Amino acid sequence: MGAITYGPLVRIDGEGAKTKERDVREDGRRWDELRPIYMRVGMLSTATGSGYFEGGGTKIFCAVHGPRPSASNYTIDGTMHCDVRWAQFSGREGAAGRQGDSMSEEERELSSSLQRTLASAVRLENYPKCRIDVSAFVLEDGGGGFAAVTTAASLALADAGVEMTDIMAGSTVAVIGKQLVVDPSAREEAIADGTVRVGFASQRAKVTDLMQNGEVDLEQFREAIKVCCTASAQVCGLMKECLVKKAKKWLKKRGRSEM
Amino acid sequence: MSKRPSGMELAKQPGTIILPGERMANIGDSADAGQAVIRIGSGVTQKSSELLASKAGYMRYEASRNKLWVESNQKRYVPALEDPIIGIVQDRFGEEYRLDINGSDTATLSMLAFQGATKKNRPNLGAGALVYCRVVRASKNMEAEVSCIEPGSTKSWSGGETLYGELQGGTVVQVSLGMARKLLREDRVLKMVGNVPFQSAVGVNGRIWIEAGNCEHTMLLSLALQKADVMRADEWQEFVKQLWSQSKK
Amino acid sequence: MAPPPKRGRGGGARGLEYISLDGLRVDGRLHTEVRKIRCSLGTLSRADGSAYYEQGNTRVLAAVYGPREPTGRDFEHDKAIVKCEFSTAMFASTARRRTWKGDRKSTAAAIVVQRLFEGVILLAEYPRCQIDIYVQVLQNDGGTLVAAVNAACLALINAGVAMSDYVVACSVGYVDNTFVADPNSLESGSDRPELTLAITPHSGKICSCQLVSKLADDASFESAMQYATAGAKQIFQVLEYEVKKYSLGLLDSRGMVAL
Amino acid sequence: MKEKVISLCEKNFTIDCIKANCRVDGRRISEARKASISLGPNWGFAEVRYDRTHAVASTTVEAITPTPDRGSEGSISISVELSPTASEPAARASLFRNTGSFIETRNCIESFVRDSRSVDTEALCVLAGVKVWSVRVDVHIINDDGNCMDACMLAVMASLMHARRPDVTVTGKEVRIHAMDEREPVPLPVHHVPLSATFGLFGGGRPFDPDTVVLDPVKTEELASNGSVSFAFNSQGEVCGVYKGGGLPLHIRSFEVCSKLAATHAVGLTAILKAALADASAEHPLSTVRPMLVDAEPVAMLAKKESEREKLAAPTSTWNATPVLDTAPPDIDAMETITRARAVPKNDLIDGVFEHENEDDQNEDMKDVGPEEENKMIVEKLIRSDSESSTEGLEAAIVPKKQRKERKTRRR
Amino acid sequence: MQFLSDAECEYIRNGAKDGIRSDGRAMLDIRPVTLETTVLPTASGSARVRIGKVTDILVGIKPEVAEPSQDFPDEGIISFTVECSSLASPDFVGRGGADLSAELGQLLTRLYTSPVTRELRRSLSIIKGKKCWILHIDALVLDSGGNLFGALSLAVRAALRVVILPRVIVIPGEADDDDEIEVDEEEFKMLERSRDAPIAVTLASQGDRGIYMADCTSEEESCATASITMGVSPLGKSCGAVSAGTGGIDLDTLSSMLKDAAQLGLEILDATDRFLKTDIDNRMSGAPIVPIGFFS
Repeated sequence: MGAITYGPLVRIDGEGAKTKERDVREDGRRWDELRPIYMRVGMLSTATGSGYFEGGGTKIFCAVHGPRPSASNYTIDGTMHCDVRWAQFSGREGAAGRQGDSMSEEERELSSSLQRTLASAVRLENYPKCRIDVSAFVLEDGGGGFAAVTTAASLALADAGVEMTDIMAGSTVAVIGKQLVVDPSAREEAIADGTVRVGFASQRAKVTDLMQNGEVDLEQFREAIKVCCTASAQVCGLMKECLVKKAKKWLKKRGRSEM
Repeated sequence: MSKRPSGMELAKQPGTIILPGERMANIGDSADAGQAVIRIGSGVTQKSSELLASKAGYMRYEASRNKLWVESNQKRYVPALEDPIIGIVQDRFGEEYRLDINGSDTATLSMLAFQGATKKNRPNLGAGALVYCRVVRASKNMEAEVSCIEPGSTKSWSGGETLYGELQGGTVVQVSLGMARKLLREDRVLKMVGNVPFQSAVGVNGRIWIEAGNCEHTMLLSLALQKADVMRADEWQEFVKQLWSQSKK
Repeated sequence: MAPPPKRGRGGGARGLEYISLDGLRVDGRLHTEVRKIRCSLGTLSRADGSAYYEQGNTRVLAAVYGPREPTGRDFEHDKAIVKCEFSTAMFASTARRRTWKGDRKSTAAAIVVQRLFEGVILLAEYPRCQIDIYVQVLQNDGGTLVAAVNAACLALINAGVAMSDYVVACSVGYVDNTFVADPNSLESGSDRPELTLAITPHSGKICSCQLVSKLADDASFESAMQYATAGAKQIFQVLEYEVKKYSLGLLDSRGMVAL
Repeated sequence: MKEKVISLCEKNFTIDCIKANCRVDGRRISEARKASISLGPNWGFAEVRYDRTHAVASTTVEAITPTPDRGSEGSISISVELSPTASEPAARASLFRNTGSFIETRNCIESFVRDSRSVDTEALCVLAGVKVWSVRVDVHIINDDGNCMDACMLAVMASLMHARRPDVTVTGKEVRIHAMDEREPVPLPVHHVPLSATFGLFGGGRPFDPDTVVLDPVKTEELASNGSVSFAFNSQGEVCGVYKGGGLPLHIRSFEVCSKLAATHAVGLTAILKAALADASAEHPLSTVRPMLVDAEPVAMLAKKESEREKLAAPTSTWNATPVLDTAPPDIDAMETITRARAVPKNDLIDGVFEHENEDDQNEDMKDVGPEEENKMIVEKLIRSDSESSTEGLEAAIVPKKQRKERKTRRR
Repeated sequence: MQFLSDAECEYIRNGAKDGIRSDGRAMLDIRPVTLETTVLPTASGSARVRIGKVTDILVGIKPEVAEPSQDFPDEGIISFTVECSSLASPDFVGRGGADLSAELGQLLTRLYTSPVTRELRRSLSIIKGKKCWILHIDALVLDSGGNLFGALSLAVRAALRVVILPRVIVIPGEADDDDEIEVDEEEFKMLERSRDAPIAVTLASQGDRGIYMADCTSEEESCATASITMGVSPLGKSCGAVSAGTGGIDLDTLSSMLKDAAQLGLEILDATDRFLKTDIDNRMSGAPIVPIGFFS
């Protein structure tokens, strides 16, 4: 089982010559600092692949089932179905009052957004007549929930051995006044004028998913996307490390220490 | 209990009504040499040395072929080899017609399975056409296959004299399977149905085709046949008699 | 800026005089007169045939897709099948009401339209085909079924589907002990008899007929039928003129009129 | 959902038969199957058979608090269910039962019963804004051998007529509902009884082909036909609803013919219903209430046989929400001749076939006349046959078995 | 989605590389737009937008007095319902259009919950925390020939510009909570702040670096690999953006796309505002307006 913990802080870059006092956030981070991240893969035994992501107050499980034969109609390419849900106790508004199994509008939108992001990297053409189910469950949402879902799902897909052209990570930047805040906490998200969320494919350096809420200046918007990409690239690095660690462990178990 | 030379001991008299789960016969010690083969038909299952009924109906035994079966009056047809049946063309798929045979599944009829049919000279059946045919392949895992070729006959389909083939005109009556078999076995019933000349074809899948030349007679015949299924024999005879006596001819 | 025309139901329309002393109805029509009709063919770009139809304040768009390959399994091998959907826009009447495509009234209307055209379209010409008729009510001022039938007929003509005849519908209401042709929403109430009739104008036969609530006897039923037939014939004149004009326009644009 | 398969032979045969004015089950084209109704033992339970078509209906009445916008009106709802036992496609599609023709039937029944105001919803009000009665009729089609529409309609009306609601006492703002065994239950306020007649349409489909309409089609005829048209009439001759969804375009004359036929048919059905009701109330163990009987106002053309029908008709009672106890008791002599309408044995078809055989000579020349004259003839015949045969048919349905046998022998 | 063969896609892509589109437009040109306001007598405000005679959207607004949400007591509510009529495509039959409808509705909600329109929402408040206007904005997609987002947001904005609300008189009650309101059906006012309303601009890329096009036809949409839809406020700010498609866009292209989208959005806003101004003036002065409606 591969797990990786990074903490307490991951720096994005060191170039900012900002004064220390102004840079400090509620939780003591600088504006451009990510929260400590803990990642783990393969902890769910029933799923083909699984990933767990924890960062700040955000905790997410993601499981991948498949590829398995598609029950419904015939498709040339494989199909992917994503299902993102917030736990009722996750602390996110709207999730608590939900009844039954029906998804909220937001969950539905995020599910299709996740599907788009992942489908850009998964080689569905190699899985004809198959379907891959990705289900993510947000245990706790302390801000940046959806970006983290992308990361966890990507980990789970890699763990399941699904062919992918890239590894994707998501990250969020909030715009508070004139300031760009990386990986905002739930409180920061609430007071932000606008948020920018990016899904980023690190190898191809492409933005696979973009979502902006609230109101953002054009220049800020463009800057925010860049910052998001940098942050995502860092998370991607950690993901790779986590996966390699797991692979090594697995090889060791079989008595092959080297590839 | 009579001991039969067949190596089988019947638990009940043939012809009695038997219910599912009842013991029909005991198979004797299989070690006995020179035993005849016991043929079991529909509605009979074997449990070690016992033969049990799995259907409700009359117990039948045919001593000449050492065959044991339950004759029941079900309405749904299960294809069995060599059964003459009447199918309705539903559709055509490539070189095959798909027939509704009043069974759980459809049956296929090759377009060339008519006597003397060739690629160029073969009947063209539309949807809804009635076909008299026989079952040539029946398996519980596959669609049944039927054919209109009568073994040993040399007539061509185009002459219109073959036994099997498309049925034109007239109408079709749906009766129970038991009734259909009875009609096939003893044609005295059909003789009793009416005093007008008519043609008929009996499919063991419960479809009986009749054609009496004019539609009033056909109608009366079809009524009589339908009622035959639900009336007692004497009641029915009375009914038929009335039917025809009240008719104009 | 002028306020939108207001049309309240006048306190249940109990105390309302439906027919004035000089024999005119609330909107100034004679009792045999239908509302003003405007229509045009080929309004939509993607449909194989489409028509816009306006009868007074009732406005309807109809589209025909087909004959096309069947979408479901329920096709017939010797003839085409007709499918119909009837939906009402949410802003169609003064009171905002959430309507679904599948609600009871819409399904009933859809079935009437479907059955009606099954009898008129030469289905045997199009084996293994499906013809879809979609009707969208934009504004509802009474007589939506009538408008739907007339619009669908125009759309079918526009799509070039073979029909044995035109179909023209007209309804008849019963207010103040008089029959009135083509009642508007004010004149047709749930507690008053209303007859909706669709005829084939050339042969004068009745394709479809619905009577709700009760009429005194046979004779009044027959006279209601006469009112409806007369109304339908008025409407037919307009439709025929429009179709001819449209066809002439087509021929003209292909340079065939000059030849 | 696909309908039952019907072969071309059957279809052509059905059509040929109709052309020859003898139908697949021996009826003439303007002859309906005999309806039999059995009611009870529970209030509001009705079972209707049209030969092999079989429908049951039950009515439940419940006191509810009304919605604010309709505080002084009760409600009536009708639900029609196609039981999976009804036919093979119904069983196959028991989860997906919203087939076109079924929805049509359902909408149609609802429109006929509700829009014609046959049940007075205002009279279902106990106390405005506090309590109203909610009436719900459930109809199940048990076996479908064609013309479910009429069978259901008859079942609904029979059920509504037979249904009772608990009695209530209103003191000030308080409503007390008495249990059924505490006080005599009260019939529902049924204003009039719309009953439908459905016709199968046959014809070439070309614009100038003559139409042939067939009353009360069986399943084979339904499958071979080109659409249908339903008329609802009450016994007073009022039109309570017409529904023709589409199908074969009909000539306006045929329409008129149908509507006349339907009007007389409704009178005949009403009489059967009435007899069944009288019978059921007489039998009901809890009932001391006199039966609620339909007042079958004769339509003009039936005037001839007025005297005969009077013998069958029980005395008029007024329709209102509470039972009228002070009107005269029913005519006992008349009641005795009425037995349960249910007792129609299987072979009563013989009656169906031959009852009108004697008239056939008169109908011989039918085939040769043009459509319009034919229609006229049908009407004339109808008027005639109604005065003779339909009452006779009616009698046949309600005369006890023993008597019938006598009649049969007599006829022979 | 229209189904396109590979050859057709290739044709569109190659054209795009040379800056040419199949209908002769340049990459950032938009098709002619027909805008008509106050088309529905049954709605308080309505608009119909057609793009190039193929995309057709009808929007009607109905106001209603309601209670404001607890989170924003001083704001009115704008609620959207988008319905894809089956007229536009047989795929929308039954629940078939539900996904697209939801997507379109979400975009509108995103656009109109951003702080850009906060003033507009505040102007819908009647009594803080007690009563406010709720605007039911119902949109109907009659015909879809590409660029639904753009057309829809334009139609909604135009309808909001012309919507009229009856004047509301607040009758002060004895206590603070007892204030009652009376709707004056004679006097109407327009929504001044509706000029803040944003529109959406969609740019689609066919997968080539630096190449993207505005106002796609449905053919172009079906061979686009990725697209960005951005809400542009009249001040040039971004107020909600989403991406679509699975292709992914590289950073430089994305950056220049956003810039162009904002600029294009401002141009469209400017043009429509000029039109709407004359349109409203004409209506106010009672000048005859030639309906273009379904008879143009």
